[in-house]
Amino acid sequence: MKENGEIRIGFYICHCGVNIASVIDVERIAAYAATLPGVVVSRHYKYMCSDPGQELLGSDIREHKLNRIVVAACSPLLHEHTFRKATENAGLNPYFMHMVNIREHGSWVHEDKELATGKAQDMIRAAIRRVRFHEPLEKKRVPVLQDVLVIGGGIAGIHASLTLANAGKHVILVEREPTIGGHMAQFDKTFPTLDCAACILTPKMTSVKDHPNITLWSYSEVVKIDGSVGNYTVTVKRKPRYVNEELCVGCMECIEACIYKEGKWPDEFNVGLSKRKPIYIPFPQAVPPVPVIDPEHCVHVKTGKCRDTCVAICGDRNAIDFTQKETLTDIKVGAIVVATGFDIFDATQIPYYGYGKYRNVYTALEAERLINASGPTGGELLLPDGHKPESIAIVHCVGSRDVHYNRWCSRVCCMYSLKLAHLIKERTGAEIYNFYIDMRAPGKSMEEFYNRVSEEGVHLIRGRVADITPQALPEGSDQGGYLGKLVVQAEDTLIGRVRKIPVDMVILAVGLVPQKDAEEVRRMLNISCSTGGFFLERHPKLAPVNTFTDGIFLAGACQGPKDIPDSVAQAGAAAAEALALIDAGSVEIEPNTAYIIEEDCSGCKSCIPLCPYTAISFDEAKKKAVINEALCKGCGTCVAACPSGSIRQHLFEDEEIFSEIDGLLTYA
Amino acid sequence: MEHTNPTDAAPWRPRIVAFFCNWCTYTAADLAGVSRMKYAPNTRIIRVMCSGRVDPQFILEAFARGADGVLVGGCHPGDCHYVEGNYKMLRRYHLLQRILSDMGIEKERFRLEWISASEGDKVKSVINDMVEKLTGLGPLALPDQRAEWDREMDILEEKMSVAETAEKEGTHA
Amino acid sequence: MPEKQKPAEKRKAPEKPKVALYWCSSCGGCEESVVDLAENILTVIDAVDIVFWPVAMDFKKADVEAMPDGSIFASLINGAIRTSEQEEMARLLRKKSAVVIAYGACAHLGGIPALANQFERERILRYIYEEAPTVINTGGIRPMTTYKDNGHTATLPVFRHVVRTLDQVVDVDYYIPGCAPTPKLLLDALLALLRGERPPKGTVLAPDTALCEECPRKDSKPTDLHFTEFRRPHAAPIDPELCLLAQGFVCMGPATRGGCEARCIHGNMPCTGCFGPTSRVRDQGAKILSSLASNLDAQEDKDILKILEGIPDPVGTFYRYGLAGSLLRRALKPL
Amino acid sequence: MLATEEAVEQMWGVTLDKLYDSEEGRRILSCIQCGTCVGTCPHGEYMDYPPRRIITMLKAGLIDEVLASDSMVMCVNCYACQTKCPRNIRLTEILLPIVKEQSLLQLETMPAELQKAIENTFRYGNYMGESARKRTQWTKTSKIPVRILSEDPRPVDALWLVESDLSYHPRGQDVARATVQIFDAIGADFAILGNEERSAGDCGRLSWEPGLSETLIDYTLSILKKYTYNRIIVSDPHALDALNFRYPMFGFSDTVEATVSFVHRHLDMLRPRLTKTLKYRVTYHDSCCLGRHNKLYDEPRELLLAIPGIELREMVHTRENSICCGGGGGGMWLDTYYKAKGMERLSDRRLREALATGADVLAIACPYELSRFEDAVKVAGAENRIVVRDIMELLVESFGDN
Repeated sequence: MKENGEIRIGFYICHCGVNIASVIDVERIAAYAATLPGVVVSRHYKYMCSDPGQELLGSDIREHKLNRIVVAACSPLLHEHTFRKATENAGLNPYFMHMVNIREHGSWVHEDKELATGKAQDMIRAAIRRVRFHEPLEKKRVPVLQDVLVIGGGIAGIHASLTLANAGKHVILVEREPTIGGHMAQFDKTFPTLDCAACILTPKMTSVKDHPNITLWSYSEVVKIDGSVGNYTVTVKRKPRYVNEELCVGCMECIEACIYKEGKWPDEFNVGLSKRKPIYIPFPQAVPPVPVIDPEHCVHVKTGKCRDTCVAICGDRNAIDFTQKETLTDIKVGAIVVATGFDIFDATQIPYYGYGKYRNVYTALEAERLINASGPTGGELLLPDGHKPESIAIVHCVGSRDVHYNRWCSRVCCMYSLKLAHLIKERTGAEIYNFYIDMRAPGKSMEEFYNRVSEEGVHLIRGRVADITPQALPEGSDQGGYLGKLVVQAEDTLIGRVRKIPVDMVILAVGLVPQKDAEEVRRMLNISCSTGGFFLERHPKLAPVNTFTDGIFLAGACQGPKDIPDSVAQAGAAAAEALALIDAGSVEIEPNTAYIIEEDCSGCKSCIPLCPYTAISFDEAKKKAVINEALCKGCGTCVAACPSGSIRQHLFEDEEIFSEIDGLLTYA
Repeated sequence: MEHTNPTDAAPWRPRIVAFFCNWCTYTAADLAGVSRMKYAPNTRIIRVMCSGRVDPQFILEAFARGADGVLVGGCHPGDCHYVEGNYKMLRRYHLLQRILSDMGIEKERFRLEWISASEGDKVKSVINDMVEKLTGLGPLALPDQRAEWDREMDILEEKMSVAETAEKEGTHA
Repeated sequence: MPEKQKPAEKRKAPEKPKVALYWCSSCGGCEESVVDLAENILTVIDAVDIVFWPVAMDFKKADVEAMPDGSIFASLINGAIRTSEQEEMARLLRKKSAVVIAYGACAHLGGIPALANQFERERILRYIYEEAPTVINTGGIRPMTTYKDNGHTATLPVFRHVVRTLDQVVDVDYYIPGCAPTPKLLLDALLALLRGERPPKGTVLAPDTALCEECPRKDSKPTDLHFTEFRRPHAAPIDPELCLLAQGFVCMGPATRGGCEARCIHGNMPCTGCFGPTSRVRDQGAKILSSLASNLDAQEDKDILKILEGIPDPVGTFYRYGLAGSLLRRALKPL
Repeated sequence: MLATEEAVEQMWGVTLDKLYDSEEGRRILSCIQCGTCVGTCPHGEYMDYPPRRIITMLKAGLIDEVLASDSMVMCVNCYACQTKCPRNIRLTEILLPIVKEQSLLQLETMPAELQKAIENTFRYGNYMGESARKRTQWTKTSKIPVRILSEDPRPVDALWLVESDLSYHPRGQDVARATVQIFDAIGADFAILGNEERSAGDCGRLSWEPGLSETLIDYTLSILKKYTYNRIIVSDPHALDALNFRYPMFGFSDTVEATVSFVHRHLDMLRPRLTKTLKYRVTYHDSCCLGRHNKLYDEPRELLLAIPGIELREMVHTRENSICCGGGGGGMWLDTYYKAKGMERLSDRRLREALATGADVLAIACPYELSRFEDAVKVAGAENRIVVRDIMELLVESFGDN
């Protein structure tokens, strides 16, 4: 490939305030760039991305007839589009602009000014050489399908679905559990306002069910995702519920009628604190309000030999349907909102807190169920032996802020611990001891709530719990049954004493962790995870609900620990981003596709098996390989592997990269 | 421009050309920047969409042009934005390493690393580690080597041009 | 070098254009290919005067030196440059010729002799004079580089440390590739030049598509070929119809310029790459490596390495004719 | 948490002013003052300057005040604080030993028993002050002959460092003889250093006497150099600690194995001999060095469970949450000092936990614990309820042919 025409390059280096200029000598580089072949204009400017900065670029293009632009500034992932736009506005093809990243890869990571300037100079020389080979390119547009998939029916997924549906978009909401509602449905009241979680959540759940624009697929899982922005094909596995959602009227008589008179298996919704039957509904307000049959334990499903009392009572409604099978259904959507939520830290990992060993040690989620009026005890906080606890320790930071478990602060535990302290004190009058490391109460009304709880006489002890042991040494080996008082031991760091406080009950404020299958989901979606395993946003500040995969957005705690207001806010943002995408009707795709010059190709077929998108095929008539640019995603693998150098890639031409390499390494 | 002069008194520092994939490693390098992690300034990054785009020619060209090391960064296995471009690079890596070793280029000079978008710290540690290892190995400096090799032709060239001059002078005289 | 072409054009009319042929470090096959023109050689002789061809005609260096600069229409130099004598002759012919053509794989890319660039000079000499199984040289005697006798000094040409392509020593105008080039390529090239055609300098005078284009087995290559093993031609039977890559033999065809009439393939042997890469490729070995490796059928390191065991000598395989002209050119720490 | 190689390198010779030079030392700056170290420290409540405060005082430039106190004399090097620290600050490996060493230098009067123990170790190579020549006396009453390398220096597979307690202490000698029987049963090719051996200079006990520790390490290394062996087997977990974490700083890189893990590795060879049913309810005490610092939790338990009839019962504090017997870090010779401070002996506290399990045998795998718990049993008047036995003794007791 040859350079085309007379090359007139404009070079711009950005100070980025002091972000770049404090480390890299921008003036020296601008002077240096001016000496390089083809450079007509070379400038340094305070903020290239500002309006005057962009205008400077534009007026230079017009005035000096520039036909190539190099901007040395921040990461192209941040501002490439800005400068392409500015280039285009001045009448030049935007792909004649190339960016050099001297901030994220330069001034921010190097301390030695001389070396950082030297590095920047090398990178700029490379860009100035590269840009000579640039060619005008046209952006591709592909139409965007109008339906949206929302994965996960917790509060974030519900809110995102409703927002999109209200905007007139068809939403398919896929929820793994038999009901939507997520963790929020399990909570009693919510901090700091103390609204009853069910009271505010249930109407939204009902709206999902009734919304004409929402298709709710509960008890279903996304198993495969193909395609790309605007055009995703999603395979959803629908598990058999054995109760026909269309025919069921939600009378629940089948549950009553089950041959098991009492619940026998741990109830998932009550985190195992109560028992359920093989046919059950997770909780009374579940959506859809349709029972589900657990195939592991239903006698009919297991053996086929049951009196089928449920079928009998259902009568001619015929809603019980044992013929249901697992199905795989493909749907096509333009955008995907991921709202898969979180899991709670497994407290058995910390042996010295005695969870799973002493029966009076609970997780906060269990405590939520125990004080919930719809919970296993009807809202009465009772110990397993039926006694009311008189003293309770709430241990903060369980599994959080600890290099042995999770490094992060789980963000919600301080506040939910205070909420539990308040609710339990209010209902039982027990003495409450909250052991905390730092009280984290940022955000609207949070500090006020903390004040309120302190004033209510909750003992707030600043010290991380170091040990929890039975007050009376249990006789024998059977500590699993231990039910007596527990001594919670911690240093009260504010008074500098070790305190050993006997309590009837311990509540562990377990932290938030990624869902167990977050890794698989991440791979399926082709998105990234942060170090802790939560899904990674495109930019922590400027693109908090976007992912690096266009068309996939994040909502709620799958992106990181979050409280309800933040989850809802983020869900709204994700919905808006999805809406902006699909309402535009089409998306621009980077024109970085691969292409073949027909006469160069020998038809060796080496490239054909390399393409994961089957964009390359063999033209049997011409005996040459052909690339379907609509299918090509621009990875360039075939380009690198073409043995005769006959496949090229827009924006990443061999000559462009070779000239970059040569530019980087040239001794001046 | 004095800074790039090889005869400059400044101590030799290894030069690394890095090819980072847009989705994982380039982003991780951005993250290292946003997190203000400090690392050795010896690497010059070239952005490609996928490690699968890294043509072995690029690596050889970088060495031939004077790189002391070449680093290729891609997504972890199973994480490739383009399904398995990184595997294709991995396969080339193994074959190319054999060629490089046969040609006397130490394996430490060519490195393939999987660095995900969230591993800013890994960008830092890999680059620092590579700089340390290359500093230990010393310069590769292929262009200098070439010049050194070609010096063996100088004597003859000189001799011939002397003869030519003499001949010309002879004719003119 | 436009100024050097001028004299050649001047003397177009009365005399026939002069042509020189010279043989540097090569096997002689290139010279043979000239002879292989057979009756076509008469066409050539009709059109040109061969003024220098040491293998066939008794001209001396001094005769060439006596010619005016640029007076030779075209010099066809074959062989790589390994010794000072070859270097000297190349320079001389360059000076005297309007057009210099690197003729054959060795002059073009280094050829087989350039595989010596993997080894130290001393090691080569030691092997040749002392260690080769056919040599008995208990005294370890080596040829003297200079010898004085009767007031005269005889000097052996210097054996260089590096094998070079012709264009690494002198400016080259065109290349005729192949080990050896086909008589057809030679004839076509000469006739075109004689017609006054001047392709851009540096052009390789052969088709610019890879060999697969003209391969008789092209249709038998599947579109989903993944390599699970590599086989070596001497160690396995070769199907005479099926694409050699499809049989697991390393065939350089996809990475090698066509124009050879697929001679090796017709002989039921895989292409070894003598025509060099297409104009779009800088390093033929890197490219075939990239293509083959990308299509390996393995994900794990150990499985990948296992398959690659089938290519025990990748440098010798991928750079059989092109090491001197490759990006690395020579081993850094030669053996 | 096992120390990493770098951590090991960084531990040696660090002084307070160089603390932040290393990554492990600098980690102290990440302390969030959560108090877990104090809360879990078995003596935390008695210290004026427990670990958390030491860190704040250090950061505030008030460390002299800490060094002038006797808080660190109470540290029993049990690794509990380090194990639970949410910031993984290497308290027991790095910070506390420095403070301890300095504090001891400033003590007005050195506790007499401790003084004597250090002196004895220096002069005789064992804290009891026994003659070096008596070191191998126990072998005379061993059923199985024991090869002594100084007499028979042929190469050997396993060089067994017996250490002082097993060599001199009468109950320790029982364990030594039992250990020999076990080694014999698994067909081990082993030998001991004999009278040449001296205390390995274990890091826990002697960290506040680095000079003495270093002398002993130098000496031991010079002796080890004379012989050819494949591995070193150690019965004393403190010595194991020294070999694993201190000796490498002196260029030592031999394979080291605790007796329990060595025997555990050959359990299949031992099993046929364990034919006699022992109807014991056994509770096992995890020693600090073997457990928390070298992560050997399952091996001793599996050895016990290999004995027919044994029922294993766990105490409330177990495995990484075990409580120190009080003997580490010099605590062995500070009982009087601690008593004067009104502190309960940790072995007494631990014994109560053992008794609560209803066990009739308290199994141990650290020689200090023999004497500490046997004393505690006497103090508690529990001689009829529980006995203290080393795992090796229990294994031998189960030999059907005995």
